[in-house]
Amino acid sequence: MNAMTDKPSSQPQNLRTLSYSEAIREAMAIAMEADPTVILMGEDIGVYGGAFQVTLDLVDRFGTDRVMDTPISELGGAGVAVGAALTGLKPIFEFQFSDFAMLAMEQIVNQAAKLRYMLGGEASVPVVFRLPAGSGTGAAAQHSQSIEAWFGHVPGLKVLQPATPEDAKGMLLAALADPDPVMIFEHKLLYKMKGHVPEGSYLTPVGKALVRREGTDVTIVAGSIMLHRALEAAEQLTKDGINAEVIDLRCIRPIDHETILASVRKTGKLMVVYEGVKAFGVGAEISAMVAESDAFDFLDAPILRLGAADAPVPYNPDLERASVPQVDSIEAAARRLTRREV
Amino acid sequence: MNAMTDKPSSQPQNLRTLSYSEAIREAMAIAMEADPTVILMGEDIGVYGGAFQVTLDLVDRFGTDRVMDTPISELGGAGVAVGAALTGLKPIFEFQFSDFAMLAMEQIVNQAAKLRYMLGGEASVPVVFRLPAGSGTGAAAQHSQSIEAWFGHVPGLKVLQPATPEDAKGMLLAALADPDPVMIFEHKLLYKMKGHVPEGSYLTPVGKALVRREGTDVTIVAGSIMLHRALEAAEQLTKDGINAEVIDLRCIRPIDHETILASVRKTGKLMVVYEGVKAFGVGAEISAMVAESDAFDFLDAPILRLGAADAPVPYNPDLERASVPQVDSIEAAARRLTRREV
Amino acid sequence: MTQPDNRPFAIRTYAPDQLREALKRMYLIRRFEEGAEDSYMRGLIHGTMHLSIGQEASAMASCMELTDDDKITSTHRGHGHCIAKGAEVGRMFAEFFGKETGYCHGRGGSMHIADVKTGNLGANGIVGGGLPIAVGAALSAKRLGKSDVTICFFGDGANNEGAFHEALNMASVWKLPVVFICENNGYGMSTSIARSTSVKHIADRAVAYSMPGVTVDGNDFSAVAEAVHHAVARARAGEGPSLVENLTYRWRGHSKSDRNRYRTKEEIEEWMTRDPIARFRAELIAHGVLDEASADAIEAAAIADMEAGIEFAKASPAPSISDVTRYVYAEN
Amino acid sequence: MTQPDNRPFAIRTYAPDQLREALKRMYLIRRFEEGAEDSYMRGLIHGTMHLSIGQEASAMASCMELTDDDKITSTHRGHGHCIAKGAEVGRMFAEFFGKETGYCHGRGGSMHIADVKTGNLGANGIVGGGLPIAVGAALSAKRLGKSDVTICFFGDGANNEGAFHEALNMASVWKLPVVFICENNGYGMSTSIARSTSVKHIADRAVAYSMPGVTVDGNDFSAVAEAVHHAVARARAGEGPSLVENLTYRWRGHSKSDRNRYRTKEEIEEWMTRDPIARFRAELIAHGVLDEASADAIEAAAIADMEAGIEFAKASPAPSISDVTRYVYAEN
Ligand SMILES: Cc1ncc(C[n+]2csc(CCOP(=O)(O)OP(=O)(O)O)c2C)c(N)n1
Ligand SMILES: Cc1ncc(C[n+]2csc(CCOP(=O)(O)OP(=O)(O)O)c2C)c(N)n1
Ligand SMILES: [Mg+2]
Ligand SMILES: [Mg+2]
Repeated sequence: MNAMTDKPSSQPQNLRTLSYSEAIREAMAIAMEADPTVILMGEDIGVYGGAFQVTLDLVDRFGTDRVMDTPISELGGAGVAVGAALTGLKPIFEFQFSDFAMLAMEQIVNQAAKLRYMLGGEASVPVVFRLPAGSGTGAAAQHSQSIEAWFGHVPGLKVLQPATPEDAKGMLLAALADPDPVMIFEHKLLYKMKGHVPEGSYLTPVGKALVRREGTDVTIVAGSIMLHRALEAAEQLTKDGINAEVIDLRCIRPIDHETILASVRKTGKLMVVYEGVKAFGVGAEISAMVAESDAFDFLDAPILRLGAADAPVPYNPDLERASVPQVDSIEAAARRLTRREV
Repeated sequence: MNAMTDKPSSQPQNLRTLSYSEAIREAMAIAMEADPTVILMGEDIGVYGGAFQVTLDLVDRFGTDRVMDTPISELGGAGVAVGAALTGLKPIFEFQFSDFAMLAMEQIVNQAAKLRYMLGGEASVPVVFRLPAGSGTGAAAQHSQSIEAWFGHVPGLKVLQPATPEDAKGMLLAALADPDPVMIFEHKLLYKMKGHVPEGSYLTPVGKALVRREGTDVTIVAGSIMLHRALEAAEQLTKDGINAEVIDLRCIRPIDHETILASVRKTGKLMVVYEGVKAFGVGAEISAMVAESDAFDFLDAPILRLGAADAPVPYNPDLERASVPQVDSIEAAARRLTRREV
Repeated sequence: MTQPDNRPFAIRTYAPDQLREALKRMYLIRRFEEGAEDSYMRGLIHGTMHLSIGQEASAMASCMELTDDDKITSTHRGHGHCIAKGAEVGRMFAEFFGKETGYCHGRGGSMHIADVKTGNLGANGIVGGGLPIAVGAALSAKRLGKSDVTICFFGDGANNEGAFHEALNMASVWKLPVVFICENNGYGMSTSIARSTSVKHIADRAVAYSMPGVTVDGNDFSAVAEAVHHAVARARAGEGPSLVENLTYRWRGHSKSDRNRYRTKEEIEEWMTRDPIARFRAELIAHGVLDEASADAIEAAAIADMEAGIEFAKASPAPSISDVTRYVYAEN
Repeated sequence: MTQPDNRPFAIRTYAPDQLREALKRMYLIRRFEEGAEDSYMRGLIHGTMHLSIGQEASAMASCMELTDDDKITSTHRGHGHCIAKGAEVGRMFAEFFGKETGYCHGRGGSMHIADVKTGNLGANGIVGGGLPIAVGAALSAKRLGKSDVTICFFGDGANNEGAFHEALNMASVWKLPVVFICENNGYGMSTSIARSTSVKHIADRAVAYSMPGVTVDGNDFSAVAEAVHHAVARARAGEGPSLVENLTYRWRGHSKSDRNRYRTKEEIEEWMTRDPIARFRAELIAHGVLDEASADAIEAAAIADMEAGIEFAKASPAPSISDVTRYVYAEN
């Protein structure tokens, strides 16, 4: 993990590092210790530890009543979590892959997201959905998607995507503290990445982006694994004297307009990097948000989006790699943009 | 229906008018007469005629083997349509409300949209999904959504939204002629609108937007019912000497870049009007597409998006009306934009 | 030796006061539906609505042993459940009229009517949507160590949704305190059971979830009450879920758009002779719980409540348009 | 009077050539899985894979009476089905190696392997995803007036998906020519039937769809063949769907990430003594269809095919990166 990612922590200097998945697990354990109403639900999250081993050993600590293996029933399972959240529990529901949330869109979007509103504020659905997302594992079209943009379109939800172990922990704790449904998209390739993680409980603010690298020439907004690729590309760009500002998006709903707009006003150039399909993706919203703001007048180049190819994620590893933004493609795009060759 | 909407028809002058739902029904009947592999599936599409009476009487003409009432099983029903399409039939599957497609996202997105690709071109899924969409009927949050933008994010699909009876017929016939899965979002409030519909079979080109009203001062892109509101607003704007160009988007995937960019190059101002939630909606993609194109340099004002309020669709009729763009709000926004008061 | 008590279950089980209150609420459901229908005709309500006239025994008898801590999940045809669970018709009408005083502050309307305080987690616009939610509520009760039960109402049409299968399976595997009540009125919209469902009785599906399944005459108050009584007792005792199927009929069309092309006049009329309210009333009179005059008084009181409810609703303020995004998220 | 034929169903039903071919394909499945595993270990394959070692009889015996016009839908654990239905292992390996010569031109990999020409509509990465698709294929056969049947493979874990319920219900209501074959290997990933499923046997759920349901020893070739024979005959005769449950076991972990914390070594070893291939081979020899030498020759031939397949795959070209968006839409 890029050292820069630790910079924003305001915690006292502490050398403790954890992996992204360990950080998530620690957040769950802290929450479960502190609050008996927190339960975990999901497929094979017990003895198996979850498909990505994120919940490993938690069942030994908290028992099968609080770490519940569900049948392979995503719609029903998510619905049980919604019903439980409505009536006093705080469930953390793990989808084994974010792709399988498609089976539960009904409960997430028609029920969880809307219940407070439909009931005129008389109900609260404090459920947290965890969703391992993204490509790069050779798992092909149905196990590699990045569908987080869909949920950006859904009022009532909050949608987070931690890029660092520190945020992975702090966002999960923040999600649990939130009275409304929260979706957390975790990137599979980040699970093993290590980074500084403060001890104890702390909340990463929901709805706040973070400037991970300051720069003057171009603003690159990226979240999740793309943050790391963007930071690496930014390092490369310095060789050509290009000084990129890199913003960790962190939160897809709500989007932190202010942080992004302030940066664009400074650099005059914007590029959004994301792993979802380019069309109708996260980049579309950010680009449009900037293009309709007063920062429009500060733009001196088109707004560039770098997203996935217009295809399902392919199995062949070279095709798979080619289908989503990589360090080199980010770097090349930033170069084109700063030279206005777009 | 605004007379302007008939202008683009290149059919010989013919006074025959049909309602939007009659036009759809006529398309189905023509296709079923011509091709015995075309079948209809959906909840209560038989004797009931469908929730919006679109399939009325077709079961009398074609029998229950070809006009199949399905159980209330959206996931399974859509999956049966996918499997049938894979093996020689051409099913037209009606979701009773587009909201219920959330139960079938798995089959639409993981299966129908991806099968050709996952199978390396060895399979074809010529299924058509019809989805009544939109608000304005007092049916509240779970029966009034406009979720078409989600499907714009899905490679493998084509996504249409007819605004006129002529297009409703021609798009359905085009969808049936297409070897890939096509989703057609029909607006409930348009079903009863009448307009000129050519006789016989004709195909509305997929992926082509249409300038429904020429103008010089601002480009308004709108589809489905918003087209009619935008055209009405455009008429109002002439009183102030503002001459709006109104483009009927027609197709959400693929989006017709050329028609929109050409207009923006001419007017220098762009506004996108749509019924879905503003954030991550159709307007985001169009705005971003323009902002990253060479038309960027022709823009002399921010790009404005007018979408739904950031809320589920409310029940109370005044709130409901206030939650989506109306003629007056479109007009006001266009006025602000042309005066650069955004 | 005492004589066996051969009176109907409800008569021998519930106090006269409870029985009279049940009759009152059944009348209230009927009058409420008629009032709603009438208001709709007169343009006071927009949208659509699904009336439960003819199904009053199923709603009321199922709720006899529930407290406000017990939960129900309801359906698009949910007015009856809401009243049976204890809601006030004034706030219900206010909701239909889209008023700020309505149960959902005018945001939900008929299809989302709820009264969380009396344990009604809400009607649902999505067929089958309430099934997993009910299981979740039962899970809460179990985990939180409460003896509350959840009653999950759903229709015969809903039983073909995947959510039905997933919900019943989980409830059974986890032995949760939930009672699934299928209100089988013979049709999902226009589609009869025979054309949609691969079993004759929905309760036949209970074996697939290793839970008791029973089919009762849903227009017989006492039959429903007895079946649900056993199911609720089983749930409270920690023995797990049950499936109860109430055979009933809706007198009205599916919703306001129904042109009734799928059932005959004869069928409807035949079912109208099995009016669950008239039957219950007669039963109460036969067993001396009531006389005709007091039954009439109860009916009159229901009408008065209904009328007062409509007046309350009419006089209530509408939400402010500037509040269109209020209640999307918690306010802090 | 003729003597009753007491030989196992398969022996008395199929010609010796067919039986030898079946044994060959079972060996091929086993060797293919081992070859795939080995290639994975050596870094030739990326992604994950789900091996069906131990389940060969279920795959092969289920496909005995299918032609290329008959269809199957398969699962994430689909290599065996693919081979049983007639695919070539060379093109299968090529797919795993992500090559242009693979069945999916390198786009699909293990989880999407298909061979539409031999009637395999594809493995599926979504548990339960193939169930409604199979029903759709059966609908096509019926509407197009063909006598083709569709066999739908799925796992015990999949039977708790809503898609299972919806698919079986529709197949039954419409009397479609589809055979649902549950390969019950005791676990959905780490979760045993007892912890996930409210019935002991998946076939117990057949009554909820008014279709025949039968549970057989899935490691007994003949038992599977007989059950599926009757189900296929029923389907071809237009009498509707059936559910067949093959009790079997996977010898390997769920996938490459499995640390096997949910089942014991003893259990695995016990099941390995019930090797379906060894049993079938012994049966064929016992009934004079084969001798040891010809059985060895068949096994050797399977190994040779497997090795040739790997060589073919290795030597095949990869897709061009510029083709990343090819096959998203039809080319015209
Ligand atoms: C998921 C979903 N599919 C379809 C509908 C449309 N719809 C509303 S009610 C209904 C019929 C429901 O039948 P049943 O469950 O028997 O309840 P009943 O109306 O008979 O009370 C249908 C198809 C819906 N609201 N939700
Ligand atoms: C919808 C969905 N949920 C979860 C998964 C992850 N997953 C893949 S295989 C599997 C277990 C399936 O069990 P079973 O159906 O019994 O098949 P088996 O693996 O035993 O052959 C799971 C949970 C998935 N691929 N799709
Ligand atoms: Mg019904
Ligand atoms: Mg299994």
